[in-house]
Amino acid sequence: MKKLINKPEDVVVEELRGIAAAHSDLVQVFYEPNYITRADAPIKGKVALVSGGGSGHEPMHGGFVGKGMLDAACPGAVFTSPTPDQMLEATKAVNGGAGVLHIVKNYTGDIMNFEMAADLARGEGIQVEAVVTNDDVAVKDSLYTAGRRGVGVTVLLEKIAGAAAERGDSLAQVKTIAEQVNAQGRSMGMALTSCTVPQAGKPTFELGDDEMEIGIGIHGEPGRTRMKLKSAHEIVEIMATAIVDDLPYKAGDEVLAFVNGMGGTPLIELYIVYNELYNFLKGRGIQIGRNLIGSYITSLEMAGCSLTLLKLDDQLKALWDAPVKTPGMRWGA
Amino acid sequence: MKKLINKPEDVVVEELRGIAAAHSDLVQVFYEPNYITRADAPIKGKVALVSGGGSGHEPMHGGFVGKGMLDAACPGAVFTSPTPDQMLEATKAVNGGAGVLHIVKNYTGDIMNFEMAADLARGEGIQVEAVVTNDDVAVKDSLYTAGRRGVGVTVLLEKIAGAAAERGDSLAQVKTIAEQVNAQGRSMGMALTSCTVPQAGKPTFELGDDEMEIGIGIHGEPGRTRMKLKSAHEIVEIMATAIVDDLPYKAGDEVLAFVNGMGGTPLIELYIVYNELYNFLKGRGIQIGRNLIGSYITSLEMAGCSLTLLKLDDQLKALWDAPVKTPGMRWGA
Amino acid sequence: MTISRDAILDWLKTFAATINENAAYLTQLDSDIGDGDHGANMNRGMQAVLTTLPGIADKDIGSIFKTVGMKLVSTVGGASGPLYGTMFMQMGNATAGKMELTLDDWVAAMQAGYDGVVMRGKAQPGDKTMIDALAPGLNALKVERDNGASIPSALNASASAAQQGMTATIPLVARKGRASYLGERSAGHQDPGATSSCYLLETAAETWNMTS
Amino acid sequence: MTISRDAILDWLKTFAATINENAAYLTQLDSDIGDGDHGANMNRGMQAVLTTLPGIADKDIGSIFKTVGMKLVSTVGGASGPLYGTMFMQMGNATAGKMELTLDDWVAAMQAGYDGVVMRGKAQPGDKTMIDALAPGLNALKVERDNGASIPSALNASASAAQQGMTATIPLVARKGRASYLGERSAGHQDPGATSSCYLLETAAETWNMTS
Ligand SMILES: Nc1ncnc2c1ncn2[C@@H]1O[C@H](COP(=O)(O)OP(=O)(O)O)[C@@H](O)[C@H]1O
Ligand SMILES: Nc1ncnc2c1ncn2[C@@H]1O[C@H](COP(=O)(O)OP(=O)(O)O)[C@@H](O)[C@H]1O
Ligand SMILES: [Mg+2]
Ligand SMILES: [Mg+2]
Ligand SMILES: [Mg+2]
Ligand SMILES: [Mg+2]
Repeated sequence: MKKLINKPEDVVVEELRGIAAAHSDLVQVFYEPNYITRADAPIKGKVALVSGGGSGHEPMHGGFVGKGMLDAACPGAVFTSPTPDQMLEATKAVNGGAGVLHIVKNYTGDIMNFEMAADLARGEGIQVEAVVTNDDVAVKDSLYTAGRRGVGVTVLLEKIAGAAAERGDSLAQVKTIAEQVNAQGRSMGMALTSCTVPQAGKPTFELGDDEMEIGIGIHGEPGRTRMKLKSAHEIVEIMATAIVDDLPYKAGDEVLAFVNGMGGTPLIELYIVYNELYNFLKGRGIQIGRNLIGSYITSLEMAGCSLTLLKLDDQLKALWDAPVKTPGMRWGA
Repeated sequence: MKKLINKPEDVVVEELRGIAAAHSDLVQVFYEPNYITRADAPIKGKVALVSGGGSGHEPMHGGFVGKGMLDAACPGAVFTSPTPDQMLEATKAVNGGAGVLHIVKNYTGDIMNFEMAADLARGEGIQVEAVVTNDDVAVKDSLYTAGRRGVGVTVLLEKIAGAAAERGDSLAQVKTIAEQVNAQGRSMGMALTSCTVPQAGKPTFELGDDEMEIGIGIHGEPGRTRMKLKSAHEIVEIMATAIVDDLPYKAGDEVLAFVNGMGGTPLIELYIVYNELYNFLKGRGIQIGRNLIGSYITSLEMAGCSLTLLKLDDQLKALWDAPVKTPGMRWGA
Repeated sequence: MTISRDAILDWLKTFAATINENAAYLTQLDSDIGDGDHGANMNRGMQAVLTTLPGIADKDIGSIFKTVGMKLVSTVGGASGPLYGTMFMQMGNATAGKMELTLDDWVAAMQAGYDGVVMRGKAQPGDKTMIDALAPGLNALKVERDNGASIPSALNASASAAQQGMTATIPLVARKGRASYLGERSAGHQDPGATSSCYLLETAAETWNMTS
Repeated sequence: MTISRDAILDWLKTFAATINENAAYLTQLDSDIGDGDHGANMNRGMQAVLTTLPGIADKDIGSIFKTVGMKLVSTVGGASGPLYGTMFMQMGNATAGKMELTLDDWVAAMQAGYDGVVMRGKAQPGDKTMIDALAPGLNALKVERDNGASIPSALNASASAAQQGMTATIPLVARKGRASYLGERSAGHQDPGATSSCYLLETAAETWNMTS
């Protein structure tokens, strides 16, 4: 295992110390239980957004705390959803009296831990709602399974719902917008290499030199199919077709196109992928109204990428463009 | 070789097409010869900044073109400095009548190609000056060698000199500030893994599972020493000591601390490294006044990091904080 | 014959030791069809439980179980944290005030714990989860109890039923938890949570059959 | 006996073919002590030169060399682009207007090219660069010319001197170019630029000794 770390068991807390040392102007970091809040939290009268999940997906979620995005993030152990006491403390810390929205990715652990936290917070008189992201088209959706995973749409949702809360929307309104983003967004991911969970010490899965995994999640889980390595053109064709056909996205639609690196993928490759996605969507008459290119929801050092499309309307565009000032995403401020 | 690409020989042009498709609001991309300019270039009366170098270091330099930073960037083949005709065309395209500053990293090829371009541009009546970055303390400086490499300081210089040009400084003033940044900045890098040049098809060097290279450059060159893998704490100790002792940086100094990922390093590790650097500098009485954490000057998919320190004063801080709006660095706009 | 409070404490320690010894194995199972953290998760939780035990060793069994459950909830995270946490908290409710457990008490505790896991995780037997070790384990306990068996024989039957249940997860296609994302590819691998749950019942039999 | 314009064109084609065949080898040498692109750089440049040749085949040798030099400058990049480009441009200056070259003309061209490389790159013999193949190659040419040797014998002497110079770079510690960053670690590896420069003189001997 080759990582820039000290002890595997200290990875999360040392990362948090690094964030605290680097960004004290934007965020405040709390320990035991671990959570990160906006430096100026709680903001009276503003709906507060709390997200969280396992660590290893940086900058998500801690890097998205700040003006115009999240009020708090709860980092769990690597790839392990945080515990209810973290979400409870974070929820209490950022509650400004207008209610708190929990943004939860659809994983059994995340759902259960956030549910327990919400129950506890409600018990303390805080109004809590939750929105669950489940945008991964690689997973067959079914009533009898855990359903689809929440992946790339989570990043877009946190930005857009964060802007809605910032402009003063009510809890119900912010929740409605968040649900709209989830409903209009779809994603799919692929891996060229596995990642290595620090405490496991070896790669989660083994891939041949000429193989790739299609349909991976963000926790180093193997995907739906393993196949021979293909060109960027073919890879985008496979993933974008699955995404576009699922909603479906139609000619004339305007979308936000998000090309995400999994942590070990250099930007040069993401631009090559974006070029392919641009051509693919052009071929289908779908227009890219906004884009995001970079490593925003990662799986440690995994090489690979994910594609996310979000159908846009004027309101979503305005909320996307609104100022945001966080360690991991910043514009207009 | 596992990369998200099509043909190795098309990597650069397809990356450029991706940039053009993604950021037409910020930049304009030209082909044959290849260069990228600000969308609003040339800007009458403003000193123009032109940089360039081999591709594979993304977002540098193309990602730094835009308001408050570079006016143009010239991407060469992967790890190969661009050719004089690229710099000449770029220089002509962004010249707003107040002169053009070439920002050149100290490599034999970059120096020679930029010199030829400057001669040609001067022949066409354009006032051209050049600043050369050479901040890599891993290389022994000597009159009889090619001297030190230009690495991390280049990013900081492009931001700071870009802000000086944007506020209306003259060519001589911008050049003086750029030279000050280079003189007050030092860097060092290390690698956990090699990178693979697309057209070479295999790793530039081989490293054992328990080995790392200290003192690497940004072109996949091997470093000064190979050693057993160490903890983040020890790695930072080695590199930061070399940097701090070189200038030297002293107790009471205020610095900009830049922790840079080499392309395949996830953000979680960079924050752990930042935490170590923060503690190291605290131990020496050096205060971090500003910071930058992320993958800004990369070596394709290499895993590893570099550290850069820049001694600050009030003017440099103000120029650092000034608005910047480029694909790869953005704040205040 | 009953299960004393000390025997309960011994069991928790033995379970913690077993998890610790098998953490890498549980993580390996979870790497195959999950995200490679089940061993680390359970180990983090049970090590935290161990630090809590001295402070509650003089409490009743119900309080001990509840404290264990709360500790697991606040230290494990992931899917197993709320599931094991809820299980112990419900076992605590079912044994409130007791200083020792009869076989009936243990069956009631296990039933409450099992119901808690189902309530929390909404899995069915056959979904390839910890339920697939717990359900047969609980069932064997009840059958033995109804047949008037001794505690050791009931515990042994429950442990070996859990073990069979654990092994029987191998061919299953997962319908719950992270392994469900793999679809058909989840078949052919043993479920990590069923494995740790099997340890739970095995260590109970092992510890109490020696001490009781 | 002279070197005809057609022989010059043949040489350029043979040099391009040799670079193409040995591109991977040159890149490997450059990976060891540089950045692994010398083969790709030279190949990109010489392939571009090949496409230019038909359009200038009826020009004088000076114009052909100048065009080759400019093409290399605008397509190769890196260190080798300006160096090889300058070399050919200076060779072009030295042979302006000529339709064939005597041995004296070739020596003068090589001298001009060599001076251009030194002017541009400021390297000395022994710095572990292409200079270390070119300098002995040029020197051997001059010695042969002064001794009144035939063109074939002069070319052969120059090629084998270049080859010795190339091999002699192996033990050297680089003082110029990218390999200098490696310090002592650059010793024990053959310089890629010296290798491509050796090909340049070898293919000249090879081509012209057959055709002239
Ligand atoms: N809905 C559920 N009901 C019961 N058990 C479940 C459920 N979902 C997952 N599990 C159990 O949890 C185990 C995984 O635990 P763990 O790896 O610690 O959490 P995570 O899946 O969040 O990484 C699975 O092997 C399975 O036995
Ligand atoms: N200053 C110099 N003078 C002469 N030759 C040089 C000089 N610097 C480098 N070279 C030659 O250039 C070769 C490397 O060329 P290449 O790999 O194409 O460029 P780069 O080093 O920019 O990647 C070296 O092997 C060396 O022979
Ligand atoms: Mg997990
Ligand atoms: Mg090069
Ligand atoms: Mg798991
Ligand atoms: Mg090279």
